[in-house]
Amino acid sequence: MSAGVQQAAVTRERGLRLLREMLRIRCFEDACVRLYGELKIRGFLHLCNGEEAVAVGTMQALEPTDAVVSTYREHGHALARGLSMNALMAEMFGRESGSSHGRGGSMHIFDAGKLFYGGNAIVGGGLPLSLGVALAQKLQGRKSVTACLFGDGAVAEGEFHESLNLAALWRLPVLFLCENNLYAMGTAIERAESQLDLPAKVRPYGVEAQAVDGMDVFAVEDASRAAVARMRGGAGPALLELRTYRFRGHSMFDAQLYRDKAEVEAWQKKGPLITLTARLKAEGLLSEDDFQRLEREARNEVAAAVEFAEQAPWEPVGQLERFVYAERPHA
Amino acid sequence: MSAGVQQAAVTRERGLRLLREMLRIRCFEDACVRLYGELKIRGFLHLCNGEEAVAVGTMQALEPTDAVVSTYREHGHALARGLSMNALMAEMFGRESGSSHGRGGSMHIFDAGKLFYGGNAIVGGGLPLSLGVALAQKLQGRKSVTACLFGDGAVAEGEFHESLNLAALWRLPVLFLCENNLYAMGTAIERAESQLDLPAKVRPYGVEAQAVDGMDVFAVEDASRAAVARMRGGAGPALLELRTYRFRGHSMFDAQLYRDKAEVEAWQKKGPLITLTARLKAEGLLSEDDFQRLEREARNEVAAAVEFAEQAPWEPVGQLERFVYAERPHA
Amino acid sequence: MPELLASGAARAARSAAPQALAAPAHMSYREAAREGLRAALQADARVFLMGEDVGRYGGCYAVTKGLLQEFGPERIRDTPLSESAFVGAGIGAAVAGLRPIVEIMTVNFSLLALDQILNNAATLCHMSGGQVNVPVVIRMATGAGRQLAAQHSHSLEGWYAHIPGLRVVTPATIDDARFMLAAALACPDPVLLFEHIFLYNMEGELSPSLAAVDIDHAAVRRSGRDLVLITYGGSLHKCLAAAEQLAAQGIEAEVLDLRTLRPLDDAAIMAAVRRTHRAVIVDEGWRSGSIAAEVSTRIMEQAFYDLDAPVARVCTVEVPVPYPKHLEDAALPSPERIVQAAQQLMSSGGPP
Amino acid sequence: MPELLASGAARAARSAAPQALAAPAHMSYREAAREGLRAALQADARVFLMGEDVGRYGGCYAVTKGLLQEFGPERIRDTPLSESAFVGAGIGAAVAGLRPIVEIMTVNFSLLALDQILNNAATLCHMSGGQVNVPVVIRMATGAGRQLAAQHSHSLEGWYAHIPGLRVVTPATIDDARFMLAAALACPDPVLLFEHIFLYNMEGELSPSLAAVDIDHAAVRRSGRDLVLITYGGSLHKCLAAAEQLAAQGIEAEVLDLRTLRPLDDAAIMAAVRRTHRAVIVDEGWRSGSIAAEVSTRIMEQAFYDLDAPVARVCTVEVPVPYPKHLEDAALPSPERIVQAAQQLMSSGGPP
Ligand SMILES: Cc1ncc(C[n+]2csc(CCOP(=O)(O)OP(=O)(O)O)c2C)c(N)n1
Ligand SMILES: Cc1ncc(C[n+]2csc(CCOP(=O)(O)OP(=O)(O)O)c2C)c(N)n1
Ligand SMILES: [Mg+2]
Ligand SMILES: [Mg+2]
Repeated sequence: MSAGVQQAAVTRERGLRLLREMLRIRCFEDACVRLYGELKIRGFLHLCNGEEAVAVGTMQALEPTDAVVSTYREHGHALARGLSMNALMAEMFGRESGSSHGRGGSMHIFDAGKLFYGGNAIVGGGLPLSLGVALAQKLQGRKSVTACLFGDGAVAEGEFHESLNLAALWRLPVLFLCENNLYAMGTAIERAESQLDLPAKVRPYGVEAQAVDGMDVFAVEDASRAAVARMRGGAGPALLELRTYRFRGHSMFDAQLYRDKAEVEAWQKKGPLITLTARLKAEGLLSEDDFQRLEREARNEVAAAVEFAEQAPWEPVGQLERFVYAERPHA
Repeated sequence: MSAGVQQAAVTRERGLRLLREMLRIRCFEDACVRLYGELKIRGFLHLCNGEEAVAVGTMQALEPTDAVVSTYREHGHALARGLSMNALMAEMFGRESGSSHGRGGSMHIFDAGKLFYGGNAIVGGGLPLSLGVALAQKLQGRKSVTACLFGDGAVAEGEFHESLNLAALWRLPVLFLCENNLYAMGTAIERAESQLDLPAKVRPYGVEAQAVDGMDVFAVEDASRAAVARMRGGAGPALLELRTYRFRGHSMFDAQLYRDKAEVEAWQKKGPLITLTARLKAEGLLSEDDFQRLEREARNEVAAAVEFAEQAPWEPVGQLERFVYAERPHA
Repeated sequence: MPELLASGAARAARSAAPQALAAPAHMSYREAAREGLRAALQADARVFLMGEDVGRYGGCYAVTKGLLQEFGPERIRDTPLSESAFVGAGIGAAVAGLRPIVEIMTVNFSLLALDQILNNAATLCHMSGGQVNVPVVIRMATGAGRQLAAQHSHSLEGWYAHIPGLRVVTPATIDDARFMLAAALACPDPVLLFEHIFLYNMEGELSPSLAAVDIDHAAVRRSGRDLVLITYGGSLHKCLAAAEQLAAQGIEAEVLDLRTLRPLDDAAIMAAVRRTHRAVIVDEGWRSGSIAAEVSTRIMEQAFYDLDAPVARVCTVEVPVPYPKHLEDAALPSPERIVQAAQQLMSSGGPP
Repeated sequence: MPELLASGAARAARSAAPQALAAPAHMSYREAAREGLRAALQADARVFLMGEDVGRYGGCYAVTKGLLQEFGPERIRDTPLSESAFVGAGIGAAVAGLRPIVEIMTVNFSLLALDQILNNAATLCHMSGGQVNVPVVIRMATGAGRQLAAQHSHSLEGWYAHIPGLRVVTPATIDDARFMLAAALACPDPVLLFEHIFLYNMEGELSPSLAAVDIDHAAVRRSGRDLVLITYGGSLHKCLAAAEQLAAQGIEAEVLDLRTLRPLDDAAIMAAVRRTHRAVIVDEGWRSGSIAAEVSTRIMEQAFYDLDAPVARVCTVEVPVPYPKHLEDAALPSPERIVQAAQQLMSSGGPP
């Protein structure tokens, strides 16, 4: 699918690095399920099981000076971007040590230092924002790009159209990353989009676009790096459609009446972790011991993050009205 | 430009009918300019001089059971749709006998009996409305269509995108009529759209689309009839891009700093009335006498409408709070 | 379906429709809302429902579960994520003779459709000089309290009540959840219907032999001579709880459920003030510019000399709603904050 | 331009910027607003302006005429008709370190960007736990009075004042038109700046040697002992005219210009009420849910016992604004309606 993209070699180092990142995400998400059951995490919780290759592959292509704008299904993006897992888990718990001071929860993870600008629970709401971040990068004469993640559901929103047009018109360095998991809540993409070939829809805007196997982390990384390289060279915005699947329900309240178990199972067989592990093993780049170790490390890191979150302080109620207006002196 | 469209014969009867309609519109608009100067008409006034062929050509294709949704630049559409010129002029004056009871003025001409649903001053605001009218037509099992007029400026709005997708997805009988006069106020389309070939942008939605010479009333009529016929046969929505030009300023407040006089003059030479008259004369279908008579008739009709409006009553101030909620008993 | 909707048949279908339940029934607010939808769909072939995930998913709060199976995809229409387009389509369908019920999942997403609601739904009747009516019902979930954080916890129903041309209703009881929709559909004007997310799981009895409610009048939900708690929607139940606590302290609070935020039932509000001479308004909107401000101001204007003390408000603190439970609880009106406001009110003012 | 904006250079550019005019000058409100924009663009290279027709057209109310020629297309950016996208882009650019001024032609079109304004501009700071500030200024024309009919005559600034996280300012004088923008840009929070369409042609003197104004305080525009007219924006001048008429009848009205609708300057409001004991609030929003209701309610809450009569409101009648002049005039606040309200107020109540 990613025809024409330069493919980087699959080495042991690269394979293990990507696998490690994906395992961290999977373990984090699985822990969230358990903690939701224990009422430690509340509110809406959207997990990205099945979509780890998208998070890890795309984030590989970015430098620390690039920016990221994400959605409510952003744990994976945040972890792959390098946000602290402790701060993330504390945010899930709503504690003061959380990445957003506990104010945001699962849907609103921020880290200004990492140029990770949320965590947006309005479908499509991050798209216009990403234009502005990219405009600032451009006007400030930097070679940075802004990666904007959104789901297939967002494509039907007016903001998608407005944002693509403006990005193309002004040649803003936005890398649009559409995480197409085939469903927006219970609405299959066939019932939401008159055009299922997203790149075909997007190219007439003057946006370079390409579909990528979102279950193959190497393909995702290669395509992302290629797009970012073109953009740093002065090309306009680009879009990648990352074809993936969400293994769990939309949120913790989803009875999944709208899809067959068989469909889920078929996709699980194509899962990004299973296929990556199998490939690395087949190519002799990963042993079962390696895998066990990586998984153990991920589990330990998550356990430590849970412990950190459990111990983290609650913000005093007396501070309720903080953060409505800026506190820091204005530069 | 309208390749593939069946061309109806250009007869004297047809030529005169179209010319008459276009002259009525031109005379109406010119009278409005004068009346604005006399302070009889107030508020925002948007004239369609130069765009008469679009109004007349498209409306020819509709039956009385078809519906129309328009914009603030809608005098021509309303006249061509068969609304009473008296009621229209009284509306300009804000009189009780106006087509909207005087409440709407130039931007909000309505005639429910003629299924003419406004007159909308929010750019793009009529697009979603037209979906619903078409949905009702479809669910009621009628073979009717809804014509939705909008400008090139509306194409950048999110509602354009949402509406095209939904119309295509649900195969709603909406005939999207984009009146491309190259400017949205002072913004040339090159500074608003990353893609200038509108049909190319629209086809991926699954909407049949075609550009038409909007200065040629025959071409506009032929293309409109062809599209409507396809839609009555069960085809999904269609879009016509009607390439035209606005001879006057955007509204009465426009200093026209954004375009050259020469550009305007060049377009005026291609004007729909000049070219139609010349062609009919060249083909021996119209004499100078015919033309004089048609123009006189149009002038007389407009003069009578002005007289009607002058005499029409003002609504009593005591009725200020009418029409906020429905008055008629509800069926 | 097309045949059913064709002229004449609509009325026939309506008269043949099953009657509302006559026997009392124990049900949840969610079930009552669903029964209201079912009854409306059965009663009038012009009625259809559209919105995000109303069909296959069964509604984001499971209100519409089963309706797709019962009424089919023409009348239970899943829409793409295009709030402006499908709300506008509902308005257009209403203009053209249908009776659409449009569901916006929650009020939080209604901002994307606000232009259609204000500049079309609320305005077409006026701009057309009364020719065009817009009998659309737009239903949305509203409110906070489930730790959904800043973007998913708005209470903007009071804000919508600012707009002439709209009617705004807020069912707070099982009866209203069951029957307000029919009254809204019978209204020739656009009606926004807000269901508080916290009520869906509430259970209760449907009043026996009730077959309809109006959407014009406020309702006294509890009598009391000492002060009146004026409220609506999700806050009603907080007020009733507060009234119980106050009663234990010897303070008898009347509880007035506004039910409809536009137009407000001034007569009922002033009657309550004249009975009790003291009022607390409880509302989940942010305090500044809340509907509570409007009610307070009308009392000032119409019943100033009946007041023994200034009218008080208990609203949401002016902060985007925070995620952690202790902070969310502190931000929202609570029985405790209501009791406190009532106590303060009782100890202030009084006849000279 | 890229070089100018690069780190460090911004501050240099600012300190090198020409100083504000020191000498008094006669100018229109439109010119004052333009001078404010010019000064802001000169003072800080991070400032840029974007919106529909701000460049080549010169602004729909001719405020920005000439700025494109002076500052070039990178800093005076014409946008497509995409309110949500370019307002969101302004928010994003502010987050990323610039100081955007976004122009929405008129408040009527701001509904299309409301999600961005409420759910992003007003909320990012909170949701991020204070990490992300949004120093964007969004300016719009507001108000009625030019026969623009129902969709083009909204006064929604009071509505925006409901939203925590925003600041809302309403310059009503030449001085404020000239200098409020700088104060708004200096503020680290999102500021909405509303200019009433009727003021653009108003002429007057810029106060001599004025170089800055704050956006925190209301201002007494006329002194008077008998009652206070509380207002802002376009209605200020109607209040001043009404005060003149009242003075001729022996009634001395103070006129308080709120200037900022969020946060309201409670201290100034209560001080005025304590001086005069009677208040009329004048506001071009629709009456129900107007900012006038909020002001009235705060007076109820904070100065009830200082009132000699209930606070009155003069607002826009609750009808979408009609096109004909006689009906539009009747719908909007007018000096006549203000005088009448004041007279009624003077003849009611009073010390027992
Ligand atoms: C504007 C808006 N409308 C509706 C919702 C409710 N909602 C939350 S997520 C979602 C589905 C989005 O699907 P998609 O964009 O494909 O992302 P995914 O959840 O599949 O990752 C919906 C409808 C919302 N948050 N925002
Ligand atoms: C949503 C919205 N934004 C801005 C405006 C102000 N405005 C009125 S007409 C117009 C230009 C529209 O251009 P186009 O759609 O091409 O139609 P034309 O006037 O050329 O017929 C603008 C910007 C508006 N009415 N609505
Ligand atoms: Mg999806
Ligand atoms: Mg145009």
